[in-house]
Amino acid sequence: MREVAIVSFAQAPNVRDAGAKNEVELLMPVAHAALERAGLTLQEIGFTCSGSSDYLAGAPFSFVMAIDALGAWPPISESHVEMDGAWALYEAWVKIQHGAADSALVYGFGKSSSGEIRDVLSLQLDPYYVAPLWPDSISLAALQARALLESSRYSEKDLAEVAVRSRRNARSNPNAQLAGDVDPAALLAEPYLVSPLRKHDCPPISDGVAAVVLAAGDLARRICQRPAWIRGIDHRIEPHSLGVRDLTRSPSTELAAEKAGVQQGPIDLAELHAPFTHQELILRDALGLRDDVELNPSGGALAANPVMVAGLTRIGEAASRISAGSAQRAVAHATSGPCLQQNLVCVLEGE
Amino acid sequence: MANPAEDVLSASYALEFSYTRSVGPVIGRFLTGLRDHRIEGVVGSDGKVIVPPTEYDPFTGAELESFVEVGQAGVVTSWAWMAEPRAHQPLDRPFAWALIRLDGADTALLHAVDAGDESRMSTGMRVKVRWREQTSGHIQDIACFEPEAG
Amino acid sequence: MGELCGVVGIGQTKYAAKRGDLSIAGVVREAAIRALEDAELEWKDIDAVVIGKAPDMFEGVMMPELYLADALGAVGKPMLRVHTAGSVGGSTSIVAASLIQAGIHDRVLTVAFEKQSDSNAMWALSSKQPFSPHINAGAGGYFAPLIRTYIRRSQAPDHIGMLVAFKDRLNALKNPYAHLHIEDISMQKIEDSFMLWAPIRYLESCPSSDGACAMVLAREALAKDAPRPPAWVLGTAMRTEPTMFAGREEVNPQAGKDCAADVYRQAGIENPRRDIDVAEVYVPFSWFEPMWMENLGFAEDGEGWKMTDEGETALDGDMPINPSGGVLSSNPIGASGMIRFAEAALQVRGMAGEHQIDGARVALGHAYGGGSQYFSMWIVSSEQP
Amino acid sequence: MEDPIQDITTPIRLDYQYTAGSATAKFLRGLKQGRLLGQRCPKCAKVIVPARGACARCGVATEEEVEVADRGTVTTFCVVHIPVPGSEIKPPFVCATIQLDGADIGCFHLVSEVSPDEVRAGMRVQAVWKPREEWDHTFENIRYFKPTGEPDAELEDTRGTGHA
Repeated sequence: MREVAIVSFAQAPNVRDAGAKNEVELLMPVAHAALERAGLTLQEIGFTCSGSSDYLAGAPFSFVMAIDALGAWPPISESHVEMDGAWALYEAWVKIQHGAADSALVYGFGKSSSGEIRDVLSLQLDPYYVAPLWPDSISLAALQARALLESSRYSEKDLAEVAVRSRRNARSNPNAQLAGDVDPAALLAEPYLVSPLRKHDCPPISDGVAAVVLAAGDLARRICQRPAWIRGIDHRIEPHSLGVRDLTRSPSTELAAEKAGVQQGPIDLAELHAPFTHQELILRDALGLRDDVELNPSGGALAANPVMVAGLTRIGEAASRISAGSAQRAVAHATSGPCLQQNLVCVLEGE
Repeated sequence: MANPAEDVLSASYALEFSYTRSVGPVIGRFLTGLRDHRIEGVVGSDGKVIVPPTEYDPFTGAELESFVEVGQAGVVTSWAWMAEPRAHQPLDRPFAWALIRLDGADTALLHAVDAGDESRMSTGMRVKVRWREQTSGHIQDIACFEPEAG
Repeated sequence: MGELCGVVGIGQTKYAAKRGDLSIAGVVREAAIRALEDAELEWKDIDAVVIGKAPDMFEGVMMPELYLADALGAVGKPMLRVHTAGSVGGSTSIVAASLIQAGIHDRVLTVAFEKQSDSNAMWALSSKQPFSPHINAGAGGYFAPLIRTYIRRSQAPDHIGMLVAFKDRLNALKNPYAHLHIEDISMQKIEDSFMLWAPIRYLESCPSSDGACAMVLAREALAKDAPRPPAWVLGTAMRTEPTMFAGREEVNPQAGKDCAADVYRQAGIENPRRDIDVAEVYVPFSWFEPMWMENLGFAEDGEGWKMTDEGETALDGDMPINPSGGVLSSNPIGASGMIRFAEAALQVRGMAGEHQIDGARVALGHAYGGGSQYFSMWIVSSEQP
Repeated sequence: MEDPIQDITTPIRLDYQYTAGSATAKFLRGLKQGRLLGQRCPKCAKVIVPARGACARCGVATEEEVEVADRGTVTTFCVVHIPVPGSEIKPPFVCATIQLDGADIGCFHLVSEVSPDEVRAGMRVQAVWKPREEWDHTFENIRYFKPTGEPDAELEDTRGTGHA
């Protein structure tokens, strides 16, 4: 395997509604900032890959215009996944492993504010048996949460404490939407949104963009003082039907973690893409994270959840902390699909 | 449609289409059953009965074609209380989304339970099908489920 | 550079306006099973799945790979979903190949599909986004002016487009999977067909199809041991340029030229016309054949139409283009690019049946999309490098 | 016993609030006042109409506003013989790429008041606006373009090679 590292990360402040800015206008400063921090121009980059969703934008081919933000002239070697940007990063990593590129620009973008995201995500479900009933994303998460609560592993208080920590951590994240000091007892006094989930258990609706630059070996060392090396990256998927899965566990995360080598060394921090409080608990168990691991120092997806971006942001946030020297070995995670159907795990290390 | 307060031009629009989906033999058999007030599952690679029937085994990918009829009542394995139903959802008054393992099935089906009040819901409770008055071979032929006891 | 990748299994559905006998999963499954059968493999032999399709709005399912995981035996495996507009079938094949070439997996299943009949292919027309600054006259309204520019510049005679359509429709009669089998096809019939976007006639346009194409790719050692001859991947390339900018050359786009140059370099091709035996090229409207002949370097600028006119692109010509009948004969949009790649592989494997080009050793698969701005290509060979 | 089920119908409706990008909004506001606004790229100096907020070639933001003429040159076109769903325009009609005077990029619009047979690349055309009271945030404020009667403009690209 080639040594590949994240050498730069940039993101836009996550906001409830980016208003007048369209995807191109949101992406342009972020993509250019990521390139600038890496000291590379687009033409020096070997491969570009992005993640986004047409249904989020409400229009087909929504990723095509995003190219306008880059300056793709002369033409560039480029690809796109209809998935979170974390999987775009995976495709770019593969390209570098192949030797077809030594560096890559990866970005994800999404304006969740354009549509009713709870309903939009219903279209991810089985089109014959489930989607015609329009169960929304929060209801499905609530089914999962109840299954977890009734397994006796966790209580509603444990869920609230995840939210409290997320918001506390987010105070130092200028790009977060939800930050502050909240009291778990006060949160638990709030009514249910979709029982057993309360508002604090659910992610905010966010518009956002994130970009990272990957580089191989010596190039990474030359352009970055402390590259965040990708020591392992893997992703796995589970069956689609919720009724055949054990929703209290995340076997795909367990498998991806094993393949990515999470347990081959001590983990300092984890950035987990858990849009719901109970999902962070499921993921923590699946990854086998010990209590001393710093969890979601950015605040995670509970502090800002730009759909199609939030997974890539987790990887970028973890890498930034390694590059800053505040962590040596980190795990970053991204999820896709209803109730954690598909999961990606990435292990990052400093030199 | 313009918002004069900011430099924003925004307008609402609907992405709207009625899709016509051919369903193939397995889904077709299940839906045909619903039309005739019958619920069928399919036997998976490990012998477990999957309801609603998947065309392919969720874990091995094998083609499945051995059907069995299952009961029209079963047990709630998890649920969520929808205090404020959204557009298109099966009921327009507060209801529960539930995963329901029908008698004779080994997996759960997702549908709505018309329980009236959250206090009547619990995991492990028994529910039964309420058929739509006119059935046509659609998952919505099951109008919803209702608590079995009263 | 990297592991060698071989195509060891290919499967296609019968393409049709509506596959009313199958669900969406049933469509992808039919192609995938045939690819596995060709490779004499089972689901458990596959390490990862890469799937591609065009916009989700065709089927009204967001990220359908989530629902298709079970049907493609992907549970417990990595699954990637690619979407690069019309070139997606090609890009998907390339992503799958790179998983082998990078040494990450031993065997990868790749599938591309479209089930356009679910929406009667009408999705784009049913809702119009507000504030679109341009006047929209459909896909043909975008591409027909480019064709007119080509004709004006090259001074190609009017019948070239019809000649391409005639040739591809004749070829399709030899391909059992092709959607359109027009038994009584003739130049006259094409000329008499309804004018859609002048100069594009109805029979010079692609249909809208349901269908899927699948391939099993394997690393060198496994491909060598495959039950049937593999197609070795000698090179892969993708290029993108923006849709609109001042001075953009849209008829003969730079991205296409750069993509071809890159893939030729990897495959050691110095003279494409001489070194490539057969090509499957993405031609959704007949006139794109001569346009791509120039873009791909098979002909000098302005001379592509002469290849068509002189019969060189026919089955028995010296540079056969689209022996399968091409996109003009089958067009499940998301799969159309992969079909080009797979048909190129079938040719060098000697398994193209009635539309086999004798002795084909090196073949090009080509796809493009968007406003002639996304390109993906691969070169496959019967001979292991 | 009726026939087995082969098809189902599933209606899908999603509501979106679409926001025009700020550059598109400026262009559309200009149209509402009967003006055609482009932007000049700070890097390559080309004028892009409709304004898009970016020069796609250079990948830089564009801010400098440039008003261009409502007349220009047809660079290429096609004759549409089938109805466009949702449109009131009756076929056959001419859909053309028109490079407005002062712009360096073409825009798509209709050409009318001329037989489709007579439309040609290089033809000079001018906008025919709807009555002022009907103007809104749309390019359709221009009903179509019609020939000016000026001599044809010479097009740069007749060599058949890319000039980009």
